[in-house]
Amino acid sequence: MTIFIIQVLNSLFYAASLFLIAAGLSLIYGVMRIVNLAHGTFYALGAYVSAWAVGTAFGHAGGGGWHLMGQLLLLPIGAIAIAAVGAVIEPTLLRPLYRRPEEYLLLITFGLLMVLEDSMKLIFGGTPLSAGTIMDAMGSIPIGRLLYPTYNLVVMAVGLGAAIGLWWFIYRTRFGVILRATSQDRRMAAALGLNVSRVYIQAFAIGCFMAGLGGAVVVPAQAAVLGMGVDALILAFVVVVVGGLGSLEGAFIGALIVSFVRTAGIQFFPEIELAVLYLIAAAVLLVRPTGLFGRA
Amino acid sequence: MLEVNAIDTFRGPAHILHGVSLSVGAKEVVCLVGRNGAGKTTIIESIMGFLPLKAGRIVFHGEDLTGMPPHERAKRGIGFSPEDCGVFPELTVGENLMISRWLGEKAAQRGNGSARTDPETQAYDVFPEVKALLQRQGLHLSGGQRKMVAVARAMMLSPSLLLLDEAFEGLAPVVVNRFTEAVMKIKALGVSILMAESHLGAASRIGDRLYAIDRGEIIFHGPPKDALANQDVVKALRG
Amino acid sequence: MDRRTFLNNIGLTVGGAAAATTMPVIGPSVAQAAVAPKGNIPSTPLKMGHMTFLTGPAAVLGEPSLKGHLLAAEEINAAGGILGKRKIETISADEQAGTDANVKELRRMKLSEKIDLFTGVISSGNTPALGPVAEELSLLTIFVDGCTDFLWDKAVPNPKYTFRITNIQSADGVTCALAAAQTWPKAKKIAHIHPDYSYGRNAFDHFMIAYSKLVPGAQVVSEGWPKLGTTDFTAHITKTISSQPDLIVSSVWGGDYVALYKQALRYGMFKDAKFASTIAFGVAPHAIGKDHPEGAIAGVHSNYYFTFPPGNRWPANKTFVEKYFKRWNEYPNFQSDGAYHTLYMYKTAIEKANRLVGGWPDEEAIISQLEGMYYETAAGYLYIRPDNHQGYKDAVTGFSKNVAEYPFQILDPATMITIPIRNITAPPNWPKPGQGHNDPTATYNWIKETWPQVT
Amino acid sequence: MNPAAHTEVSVTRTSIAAVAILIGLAVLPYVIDIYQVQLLTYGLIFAIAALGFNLLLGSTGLLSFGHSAYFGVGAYTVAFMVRDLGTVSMELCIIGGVIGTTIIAALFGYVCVRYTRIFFGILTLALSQVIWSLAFKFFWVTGGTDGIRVPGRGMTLLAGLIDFKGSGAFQKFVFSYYYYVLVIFAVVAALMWVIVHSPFGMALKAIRDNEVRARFVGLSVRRYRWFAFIISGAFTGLAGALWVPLNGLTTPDILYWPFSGEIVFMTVLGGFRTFTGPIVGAIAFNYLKTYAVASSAYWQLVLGVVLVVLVLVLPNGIIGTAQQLFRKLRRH
Amino acid sequence: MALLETVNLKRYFGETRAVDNVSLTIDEGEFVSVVGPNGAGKTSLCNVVSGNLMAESGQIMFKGVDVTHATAPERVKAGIARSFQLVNLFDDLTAFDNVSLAIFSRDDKTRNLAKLAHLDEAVSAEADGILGQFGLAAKRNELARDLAQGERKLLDVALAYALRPKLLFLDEPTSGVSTRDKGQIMDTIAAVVRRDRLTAVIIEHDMDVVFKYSDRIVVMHQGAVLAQGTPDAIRTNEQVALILLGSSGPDAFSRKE
Repeated sequence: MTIFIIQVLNSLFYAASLFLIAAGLSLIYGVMRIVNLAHGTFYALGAYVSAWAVGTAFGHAGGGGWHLMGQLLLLPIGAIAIAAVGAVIEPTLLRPLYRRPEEYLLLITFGLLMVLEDSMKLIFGGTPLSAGTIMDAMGSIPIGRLLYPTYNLVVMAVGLGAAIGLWWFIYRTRFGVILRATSQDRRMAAALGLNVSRVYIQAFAIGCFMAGLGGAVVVPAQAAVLGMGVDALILAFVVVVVGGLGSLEGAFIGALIVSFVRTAGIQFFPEIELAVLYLIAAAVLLVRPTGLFGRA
Repeated sequence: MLEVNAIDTFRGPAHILHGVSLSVGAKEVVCLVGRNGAGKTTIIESIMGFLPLKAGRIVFHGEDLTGMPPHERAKRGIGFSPEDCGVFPELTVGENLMISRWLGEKAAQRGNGSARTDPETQAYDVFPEVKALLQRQGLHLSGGQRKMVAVARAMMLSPSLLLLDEAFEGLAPVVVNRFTEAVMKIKALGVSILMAESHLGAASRIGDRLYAIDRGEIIFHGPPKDALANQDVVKALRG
Repeated sequence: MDRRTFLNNIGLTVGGAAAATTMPVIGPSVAQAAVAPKGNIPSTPLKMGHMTFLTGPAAVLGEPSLKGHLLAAEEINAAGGILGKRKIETISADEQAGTDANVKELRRMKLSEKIDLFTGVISSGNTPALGPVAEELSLLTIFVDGCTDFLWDKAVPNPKYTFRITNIQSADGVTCALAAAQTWPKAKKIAHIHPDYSYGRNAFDHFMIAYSKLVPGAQVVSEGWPKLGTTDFTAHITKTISSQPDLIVSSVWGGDYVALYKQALRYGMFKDAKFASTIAFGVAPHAIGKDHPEGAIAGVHSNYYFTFPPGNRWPANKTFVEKYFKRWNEYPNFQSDGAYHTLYMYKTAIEKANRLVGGWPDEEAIISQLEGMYYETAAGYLYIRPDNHQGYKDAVTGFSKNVAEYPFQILDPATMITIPIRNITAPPNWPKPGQGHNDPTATYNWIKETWPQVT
Repeated sequence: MNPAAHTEVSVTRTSIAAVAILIGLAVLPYVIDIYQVQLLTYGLIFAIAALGFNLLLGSTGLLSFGHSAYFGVGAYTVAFMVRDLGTVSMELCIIGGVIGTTIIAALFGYVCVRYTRIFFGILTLALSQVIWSLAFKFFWVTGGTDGIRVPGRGMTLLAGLIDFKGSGAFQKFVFSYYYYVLVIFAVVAALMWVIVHSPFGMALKAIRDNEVRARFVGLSVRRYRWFAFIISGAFTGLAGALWVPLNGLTTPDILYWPFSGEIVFMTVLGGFRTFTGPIVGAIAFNYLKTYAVASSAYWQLVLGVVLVVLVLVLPNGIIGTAQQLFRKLRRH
Repeated sequence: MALLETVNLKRYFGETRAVDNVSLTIDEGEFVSVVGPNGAGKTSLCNVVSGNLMAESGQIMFKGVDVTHATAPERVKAGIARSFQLVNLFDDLTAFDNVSLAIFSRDDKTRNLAKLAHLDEAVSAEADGILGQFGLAAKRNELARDLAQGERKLLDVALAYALRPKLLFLDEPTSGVSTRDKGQIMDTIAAVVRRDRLTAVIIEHDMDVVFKYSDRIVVMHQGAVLAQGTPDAIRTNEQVALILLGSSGPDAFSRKE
């Protein structure tokens, strides 16, 4: 039973970071019809920036209290930095391509992926960066006879908070209405006085922020390593393919499905834990090619 | 108030408008009549800023709009209801209206909007039917309701000029009358209207002045009764 | 036969007694450089290709390899080069680019850059790909690692140009199993976490075959096969704990291992079960924190750890560690030792060949000197078996411990376990897979067929 | 743009140009060293893959982001044949590889052509990753990340007429294999050229231009797309089959989605709106990547910058841009 | 004999009745015009008959065969061809290739992928012939996108014509072209149709054209057939005049003359 609870918690923990990545991917697609192949790399970049910030400011001086508070407060720097990167990339690299066939947008994000992957190597070096001091400082809580890291609960809270926040933001605020209006009819939105260019920058930056946040919250629990972005992207793809591209609910449900299937795969089919995920995605595609919540 | 000066517009490689000039005065209803594909929509979209001009100028309230992006034009008080209505399908009617309401506030602050009390009351005044639809999704509106929402939404901007593209198209005769009434009401509020209409009869009933378009050129301009009497216009409109 | 007798027969010793016995006193090999070379030696530089993980999670294992290589090259160049004339120039390549890219790069190094020696390589997925290519290209190659049995069993069954100097991979699993059986003979329920590729499979197979010979009734209660490069092990850890094992065995390595043990700590994985790893401390020593659980069997790929043999008994190690620390401000790992001594063995082979034939020796001559070479490395004596070109030295593992002198956890030199390698590897001419058996390796089959089941 | 050049296909002129280029390529190995020969062989193989890919992108207007699957299936089929059936004849391997790929392409294509645009791209990508994960995870069948070795010198060419034993086998193999690939490339390029300019190819372009009207001249759009998909997959699979012995082994890397991206990259680099674009692009990309990898640890950065600049500045690729320049020059 | 027969054909868009219980018979060899105000359902009718839209209910019989559920390509093969109101061409192909493609498709030669299209002399000759008939011979090698509007209209019709249909459905073949070109286009189309004894249904606004060429006129209003009959009968139908012109009277249609 305890094990079951912990595996559920593990799945939720995994789902939280996956949701953050996939929601950003879906949001950007929903508003701008861009399939951002560099999205996983934004996630990795977020992890690096946060780990670097925490490491630079606090070194390996662990310890609790103020140190911990400071480190936790530093974490979101990754997300903010990536949002800034997004706000620069959209108007410079993507905007010139909106009039061209969408293939070019896909390609330029692929180019961006390669550039950013190596930029990380260049800036942060080959050794993994970690903000593990945060995890250590927060310790573990006992569940039954076992332990569970307290910090993982923080990640879940952030994931859930982000889901609720994003939902509220999109469905309950002025900007959300504007965002949805722009995604549905960009011309009409402009005719009503919306500055579509600005909305696009904002939407792209928010999507990037989500990816960066995913990286930032995960880095204390794991580490920022090269190649994590490419792996994350493909998992986020599985999530949005299952959930439906462009749908927030889809990203949420998709992230849960993928995480639980992954955990079940590890627990019960260790030999094919990875293949199970893709098989699920393929099965959903065969039955509902637009995903569970998607619209063609 | 609005001056369109010898504009040339292309759609992709196709040269649609050839030196079109027209004007709309204050509190005036002006109709553009012409057959499908004559260039009415192109004129309206040029004024709104969706299509770049190859030549000519558009001046609104003495300000040159040429090269200005659409949202800036909207903020200066040009309301727009396109042929397909452009109602956001996945937003509620209320949200559809709110968008221009917020932006209308800004337009009003700039002082270019017509000096009116509350655009919301007035929009509902023109189409009280819309009030009952506020919670409904754009997707689930009928053709007539959609047209109403589109016009009401444009009114929320506190515009001084309303561009209506084929406002009567596809409406049942009863609804057409309802719209004629609405246009009159809007005019009475002091808003100018430039509307594209393919039906000469309807246009001549509503319009103060009339421009006839054929093959991207203005072939006639004057009061409606002159248009009805002009064989060239009648012929061009029929075929 | 009982376990104790068997382990004694096999030569397993705890605490470094073995190192003392296998230590004939010979002068340092550097002394030989003083002899003037015979014949005409060209002064063109010698080109070396060194391929290792420079990026990615494996870089913590790979960077020390390049550092070891460069240190040796710098020393040799400072002394005037090989045979006093030829200096070493090194082209490095990033193994992280992927196997296909590595194959292409090896061909480019030989065909386009015309390198004289190819060395390095860490992943055991890569050597079986690169070995045949090196043979095809007639390129003298000394792999530092990439230690899979498969290289000599299948990929290059009759090597001519390729050598390898780290201990063979099967020794990893077997050493770990013997050490565990010696230390915790009552552990029956075994949980495994291994990376999902040949190294992990090999470790699993060899651990289990050896361990089940020594501990009757041993059974696998859990398996986890994370992909190489995994950063989230939480589900694997929970699964492992849920099986309530007596002993957890892992061959996860490099950056992945650091992530694994840190996450495992927070889940309390080390609380109730013993832990044995084939390669936990194989990374650059400073990558392991003080928070690592103490008393775990933390393998070094059964090769070398810088605290052992202790300097008072084996000066070669003391000198090497000092030189390495002075140059790189960190401690060497087994890759550093391997890469460093690879170059010196190559140099020695050339010098010997030169004394025999004069002039710059051709590759045949160098190869014949390398075959059967017996060389003093920091890890003890290394012997290159002529039949399969594999380097053999005593297999080593040990127990993790925090000490005051180092800011990271080390292997306790007082409790190091050594096993003569010949006692845990299939003898020459033992049938290879496909020759009458289909076991994973010759050694696996040899253990299965010849080791007694202890009672 | 000179419209006549656009459609009127001069068979004679094209043949003369093609033969001239082929003669040039045939002489090349006597001029350049064996390493360059080997690189060029890789380039020609990728050119076949890109030609196949471009039947979908250029002619049919569908962007596949999962062509690694067909390249990889071709490669793995050959590897299985060599390892498990002991096949040594390259011709048998090619036939097997192409058949294997055709089956997979027919299966995947049937699902994918229900969609167009970005959904098509994502669907192809997702399906290709299923194959990748299987190759990656089914260790006991595929060798996992270790892959399967298929040494070129173990193969025989031309039904056993040419084999490679003894010393210098590799050099001999590369030399012969270059000509082997060159001939296949010539045949395949000619074949593709005919397909593109056949009534079938014309129908594909018509569908690309205007799907609705295509239906109203009587074309079953989905079926044509499916056939194009299968042919495209088969060509790419052929390239995969040819690639294995040259590379000496196959690993899941060639099934992973970034390799699909590289195929797209090659095609766009050369220019996907022209027939020769993918060929030039593939060869150029192969050189670019090889030298980027060799000269810098930051080779991805180099490739990425090239791609970004390409998309922003030269969307028509090398050949497309060259044609534009040529036309401009002629006009002046 | 009835070539095309629709029985209670129905297609709504939400609350809009695009095609509302239309029962219509087109006889072989007839030249029928469909007229009606914008939004009357003319184009929708064309879409339902040609297979661009599926009928919600009702039946379409062509040559005595039920084609209600046939796909568009199947209907083309059966012999129904159409043109489009908003020109619908293969813009990146030349005029010649546009027509050739239609011929290849008609002859099922588009399955051929082993022969160069331009070496099929029969098709080339026919395509050139058709381009000539439609006065487009000089534009043979121009890309469709580079043609003038009138030429594009003609090419659109030529494409439908090249399919050698039994029934040619032309949706406003003269819309968007100048009055001068209009007569020329209609003359060209009429000549071709008459000569080949094609059955043609033409959607048209220009009553001059309609009266001049039609054997029969069908008037649609709000998705339904309001009236049908010979040009003379329609000319004098007051209800029709009111719907089409917004005014009635004995000379409603000729007043503009």
